[in-house]
Amino acid sequence: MAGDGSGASPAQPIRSRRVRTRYPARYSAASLLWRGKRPWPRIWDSGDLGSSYDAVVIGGGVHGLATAYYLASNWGITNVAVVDKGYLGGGGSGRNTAIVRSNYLTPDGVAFYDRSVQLYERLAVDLNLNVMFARRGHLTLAHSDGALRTMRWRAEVNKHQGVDSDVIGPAEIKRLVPALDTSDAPRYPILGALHHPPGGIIRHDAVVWGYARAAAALGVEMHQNTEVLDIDVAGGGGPEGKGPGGRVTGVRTNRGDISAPVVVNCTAGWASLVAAMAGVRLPISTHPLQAAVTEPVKMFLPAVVVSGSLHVYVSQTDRGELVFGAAVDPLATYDTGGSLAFAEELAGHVLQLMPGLERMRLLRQWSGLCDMTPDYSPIIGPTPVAGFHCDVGWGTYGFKAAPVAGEQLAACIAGGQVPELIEPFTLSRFAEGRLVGEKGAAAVGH
Amino acid sequence: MSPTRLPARPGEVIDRDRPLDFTWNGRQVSGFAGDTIVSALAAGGCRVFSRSMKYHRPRGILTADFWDPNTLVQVGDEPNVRGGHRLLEAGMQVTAQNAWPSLRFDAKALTALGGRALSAGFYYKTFMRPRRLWPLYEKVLARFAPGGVIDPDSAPRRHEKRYAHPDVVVAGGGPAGLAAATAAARAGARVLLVEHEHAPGGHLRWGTKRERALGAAVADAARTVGVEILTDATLVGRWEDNWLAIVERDGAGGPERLVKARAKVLVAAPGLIERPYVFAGNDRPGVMLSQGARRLLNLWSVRPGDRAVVWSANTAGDAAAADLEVAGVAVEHVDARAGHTVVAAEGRRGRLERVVLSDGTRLEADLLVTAAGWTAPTSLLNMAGVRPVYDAAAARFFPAPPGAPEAGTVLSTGGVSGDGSLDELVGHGEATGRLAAARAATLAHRLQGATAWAAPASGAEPPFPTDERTPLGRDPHPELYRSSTDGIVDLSEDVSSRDLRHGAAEGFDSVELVKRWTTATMGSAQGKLETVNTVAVLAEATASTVAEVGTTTWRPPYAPVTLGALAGRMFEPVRVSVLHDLHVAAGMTPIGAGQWIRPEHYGDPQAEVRNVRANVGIIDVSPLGKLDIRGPDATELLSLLYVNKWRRLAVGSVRYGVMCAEDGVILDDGVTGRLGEDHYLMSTTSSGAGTMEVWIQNWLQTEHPDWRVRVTPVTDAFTSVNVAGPRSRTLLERLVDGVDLDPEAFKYMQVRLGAVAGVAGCVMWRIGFTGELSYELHVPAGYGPHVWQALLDAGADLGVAPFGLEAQRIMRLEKGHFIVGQDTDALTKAPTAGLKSLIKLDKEDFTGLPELRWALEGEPGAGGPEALPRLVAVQPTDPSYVPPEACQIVATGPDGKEQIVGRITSSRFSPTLERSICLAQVEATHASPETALTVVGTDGRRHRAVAMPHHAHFDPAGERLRG
Amino acid sequence: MPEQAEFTGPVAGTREVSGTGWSLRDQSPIPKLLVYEDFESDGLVRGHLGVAFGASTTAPDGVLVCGVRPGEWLLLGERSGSVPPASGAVTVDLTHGLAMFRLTGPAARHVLAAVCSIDIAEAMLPNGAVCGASVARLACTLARDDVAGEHSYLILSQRSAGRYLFEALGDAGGSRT
Amino acid sequence: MLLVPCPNCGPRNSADLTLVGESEPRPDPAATTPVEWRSYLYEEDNPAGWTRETWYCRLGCGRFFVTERHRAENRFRNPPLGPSGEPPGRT
Repeated sequence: MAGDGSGASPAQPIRSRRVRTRYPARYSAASLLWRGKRPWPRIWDSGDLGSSYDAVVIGGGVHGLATAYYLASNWGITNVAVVDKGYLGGGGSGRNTAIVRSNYLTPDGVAFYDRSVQLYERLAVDLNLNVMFARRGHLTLAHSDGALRTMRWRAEVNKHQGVDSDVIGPAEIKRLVPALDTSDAPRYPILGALHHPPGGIIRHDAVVWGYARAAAALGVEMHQNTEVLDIDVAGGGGPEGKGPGGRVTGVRTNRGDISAPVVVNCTAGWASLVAAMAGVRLPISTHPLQAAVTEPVKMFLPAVVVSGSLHVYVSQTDRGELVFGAAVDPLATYDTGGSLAFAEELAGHVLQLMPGLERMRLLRQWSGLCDMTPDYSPIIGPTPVAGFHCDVGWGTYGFKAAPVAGEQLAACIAGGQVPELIEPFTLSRFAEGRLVGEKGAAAVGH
Repeated sequence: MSPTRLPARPGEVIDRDRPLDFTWNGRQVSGFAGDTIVSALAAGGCRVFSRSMKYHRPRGILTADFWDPNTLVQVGDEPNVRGGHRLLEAGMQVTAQNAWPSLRFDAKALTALGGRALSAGFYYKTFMRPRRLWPLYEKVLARFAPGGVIDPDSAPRRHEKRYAHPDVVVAGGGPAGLAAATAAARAGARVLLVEHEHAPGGHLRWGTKRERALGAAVADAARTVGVEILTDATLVGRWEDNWLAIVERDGAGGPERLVKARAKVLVAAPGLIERPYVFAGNDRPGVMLSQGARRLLNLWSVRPGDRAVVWSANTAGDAAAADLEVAGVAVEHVDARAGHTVVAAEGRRGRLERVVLSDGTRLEADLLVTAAGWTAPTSLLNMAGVRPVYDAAAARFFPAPPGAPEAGTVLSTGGVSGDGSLDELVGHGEATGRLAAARAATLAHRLQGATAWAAPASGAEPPFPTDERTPLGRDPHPELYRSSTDGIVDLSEDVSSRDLRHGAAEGFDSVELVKRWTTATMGSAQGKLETVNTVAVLAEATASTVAEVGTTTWRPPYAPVTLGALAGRMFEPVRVSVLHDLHVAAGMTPIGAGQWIRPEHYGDPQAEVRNVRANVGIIDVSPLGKLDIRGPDATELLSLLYVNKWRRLAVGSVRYGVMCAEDGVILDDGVTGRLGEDHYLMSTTSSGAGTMEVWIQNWLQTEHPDWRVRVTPVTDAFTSVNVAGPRSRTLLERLVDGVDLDPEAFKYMQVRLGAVAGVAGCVMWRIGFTGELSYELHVPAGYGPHVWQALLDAGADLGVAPFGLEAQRIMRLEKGHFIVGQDTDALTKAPTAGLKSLIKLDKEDFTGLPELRWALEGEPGAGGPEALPRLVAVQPTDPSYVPPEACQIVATGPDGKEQIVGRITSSRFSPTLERSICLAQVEATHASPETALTVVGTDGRRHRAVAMPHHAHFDPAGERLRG
Repeated sequence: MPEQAEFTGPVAGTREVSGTGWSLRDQSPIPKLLVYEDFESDGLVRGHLGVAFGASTTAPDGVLVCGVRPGEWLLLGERSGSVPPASGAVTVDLTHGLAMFRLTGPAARHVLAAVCSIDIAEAMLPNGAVCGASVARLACTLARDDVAGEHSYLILSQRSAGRYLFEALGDAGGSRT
Repeated sequence: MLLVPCPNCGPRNSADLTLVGESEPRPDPAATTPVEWRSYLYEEDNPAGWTRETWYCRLGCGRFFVTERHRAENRFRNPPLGPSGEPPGRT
């Protein structure tokens, strides 16, 4: 019931000029055999940093690259630079657990993520790079009647929006994932689950590379090791002409200054810091989210399994590894050193779900940074500084939204209007007190 | 296969008097106690232990230790066992992994194909079309997944953990580590030494006679001074303030144990890991590192070959050549320092036959031993923020620039920090141990002084000593990473140097990118063998240097840890009422509610409802949160916490209140009674009890520290029992002392103190969630069972019976009472729940006041109350249809499309009204009484329903509870 | 109290378990009184009771006075009048609200170290020390109270979790050394 | 596991405490504006550097206290004075 429909009128890509991508070499099985051992052309090229662009995207992760790609492919805006202080896909894009799903709670959220799943489904073909989307099916387990109620809430909203979700019982869960303990012996027995067949996993790095390669083929420039040090704003009410009421004019980087009428903040983990450079204060607190992977074993886990109340999600990759994630660390920090407590908690909870896995070994753990907003929903679209757009605050679910966020933000920048799909997620909702109800899914369930 | 066990040799670790039988791929074989799986198999002539992940090439022994990428095996139902480390046990069933379809199958076709198309990242470039076939491709790819087999039904074992707080932890029991531990212990520190292998001594264990003797001596010295030595244990991680994770393996493959240690000083002495060399055929069985050859020979008396080429760039390689000659192996010693390099290892069917050198020389051999240099395992130091720095002259990374003192509480010694003679290494270790102990003493003094309950620290704080150790030297070493030919860089991932070079050419030209593209360093040893070669190949491909490319981030754990060890015994606190055993005896069906286990019902919840409505029932509501609030400013506090007013509540009365967060969202609700002028008992929801205590303390301590009020959680101090039903007063009259139960003397919403069944100090308040005449008794918990039984006994003729949570939920729904968190959610502001009249905007302050003011009065540009959804009672037209909770309510919107306008938040079949009843949140436009609503069932069918005028479906005037 | 009403403790069945070098006993029926510092005159109660946060002392009548939080004391034992709370103090009877177990013996420290994350070495938790700690992931108050020179700890938790705590401690006692 | 310098207990495992959040004064509820109030409710400085924050010593002394932490390096400074009047130490 959030989102009162006020604000900008719906803006779909009205005058989309779809541009044909010209790859230096197309990928296919035939070309793979034909080329044999000869090396392939570069997947993207980065020349010298220019002094002016039509748009500068800060952050070479999956969101920034998708935005640049759709600006170029859907709107013909190709004089775009993507700048990243490290390497492409080195932030959250390369650290997440690569789960894709659309079984959200609010109609706004469901519509948004459903569009993302649709885009993901054809991404391999669109980008001519196999992103290996494996539609395994997605199970969110309920261990209490409150959680079961929330699952049904999500399922019913999903169904209304035409998204395939349903609540299933322990017998059906056991049939889908035999390794799960569906008896009533565990401390938190499995009472049911939200089953979402379209959900699955994807090769996250491939999505990054696919967008980068396709954007590069359209003329977008990728500049790695290029750190934004400041953002130039004129006419704003704050110090140095920054802040609300101002207009962005460019960015300063460690490799030189760039003038640009449009600057897009597509960072995760540094969203507050980049926004502060333009004089914009965000409702964001940055927390590490940890993940871990086990040694590989032969396939035994056919679906993505999530337990909200046990704070764990697990899937098995094509390589046979189990990939785990957990809830965000409650300690707000920019430190990605991770913690032992995470691994302990995670292992404990996984073994509650699947006691037979105790001999599996954790091989590696890592963490990424998540920008958490008060309503567990992102901040997309314009800010009080004209020309400065945000695509931030993605919390723990940014990866699954990248295609739709990039597509819609590109439409917002190029079309000059806030598209309907992202209208509920603009920054202004906080000052106006109209938060998005996704938090309900996380907070309800006593 | 021919047996290769040598006659008994000095220094061997096997017990030839204890032969052990086991099976290898179903075949009966044997070894000795003290053997590892690999040494026993090698002694029996086994040369191929696995097939490689991608190309299915045969693989043999490389390092003969934990990190060997080629000897991971399945043991019974345990996958990925380190065959080079796990000790042999009788009856082990060992099978090869990745042998698909079998270990002996010569996968020529695959290998040939691999050469052309299975280059790194090939899967990203194909299988895109047709889209619908991808799932099929994916299934085939998944069959190539490496690793063993897990049995999800294997029986769980008991795991445990422990904590430790040593002064000094030494990671690594080689000569330097042992010397450090001994010196630290001598200086008075409590020392824990963690050794990865099965015995301390490090590389001295497989060294010369003199080295073995020294190793034994330093280990003995450490034990003598009281160092706690954990063997077959690994320090797997280091986090802030030296929080350490140590995994103790149980030698025999039993459950591992996790030790969580808070060390004051950590000494990292992990030694060095030998690095493979990259050349054509470097993964062929028979190509071995010098450490591997020496371990096989000197620990287990296994001769690794008959005719060996030893290609050596250092003394370790020279020693291997000498050891092999002593064992009767024909050795060709090729000196890398003289510029000779290996370019190919050739052979057939998984056997090495000849070695090709850079000058074209071809040497017949069945064993090639390489000694190309070392990798410093700086993981632990990296986790402490130390960046590894490359030294080209020594051809390896070091944890710090030459001679840099180590400033903090993480020190390093031994091979990881430099080279030297054994005496120099031991001397550096001792100096490190003394420094560690002295720094730990300073920190212990500070910690004792700062910790409120610690014994007072005696004397002045000892100074935190500076690092005045003489740094270890650095031996020059040639930079040997890749030959002029391409070979396998990562053996566990089957990544070749060509893959890396092509990856760099395609644009994956930083170490992190090429790692992701090729998966190099992502395998079982997590880069310990592969990282530096990966970096070197990339440096070569991008015309830069090893130093410029830098190394990848080492991530914990240092060695893999079983999930069982990490989990330990499950510690999930469970809370039960003192009446729990009585409920069990009464046949309760339990339900988990947060940490609590409660009776959901005792057989028939509908009958329990009818009994309460007709007679009298008792329910255990002990989990209800209770806070004792005392002091002159107690009223002030209540006024701040609740949206309603409290100043006029008379002593002896109770009042219902709602608390909101600062955003106006309903946080909790409950009843609070005034027991005395400055004394209240507050109740909260069961699930909110803990949160509300902290919430209240936060307001008191941070916003109003001057208020004179004490808040004490007393939830568990009372057994809370609600006695409900028309005959409840009759029942209580038989048991209560000191309280006049007359309806005029003890009215609805009043509180009294008195005795029940002889138990004094009971708080009674006359309230009821069920809508019946009812009394809530709060009895000192230790006497709860007594009172509960007394109620059942005294009321037998009145039809008294216990009722559970489910009956209570039905009755509260009949009465239209909402449950916070079920009928409200994280965005539900107080006006939604029909609390408009309760909210007193004229109060000076209460939590959430501004938001509630704007919600009720409107603010510029916002909707005001009409924008908020409403909680309404709903009755389906079909009285037998109970819509499942969370079903959606829809209506046709202005665009003609069906829109969601609300949802059912609670629903039950009411035995009292004999029809279905609901609460629902709906948009205000659909909330008026008599509005026709459409409820969508879970099967998609539409059901008609109607919004009701009151929340209460039953007795809306409340005559029964006031009776 | 009525004659027929027996105090029911948190533990079902046997109220004492033991292993090699340790024993664990349920002492929940012992009276427990929470005493707060006086509103009006700061330090009055502290002066009266004689110990600060983090420490304990045994009063002449045998009551153990524990400084459980700053300005808060827990008085454990049947008071015979020698330690009345100061006149201005707020007191709350928590006899029924807390479970209390005594872990005793030469191996007691080892047992506790398996489930308690704070440093319980001699210098860090000497006899008489009182602290708040997580024991088996449960918020507890820990008081070191040696008996006849033998290591002994009083461990107090919410009463409702007492049964869980008792079992967790007993299990820890069975761990390998 | 970070050690947090509790002014009463001394250094404790961070798991024993709760980080409440950035310390920010509460606007006067009678006079505040929606923009000011919601800035207080929702906006954060969230710096990758030093910030003042409130902690709750959940398992220890039960007290709320304010300290400064570097959010990129997880170091504390200006720790409040301990019960003995000395700053709690850190290891």
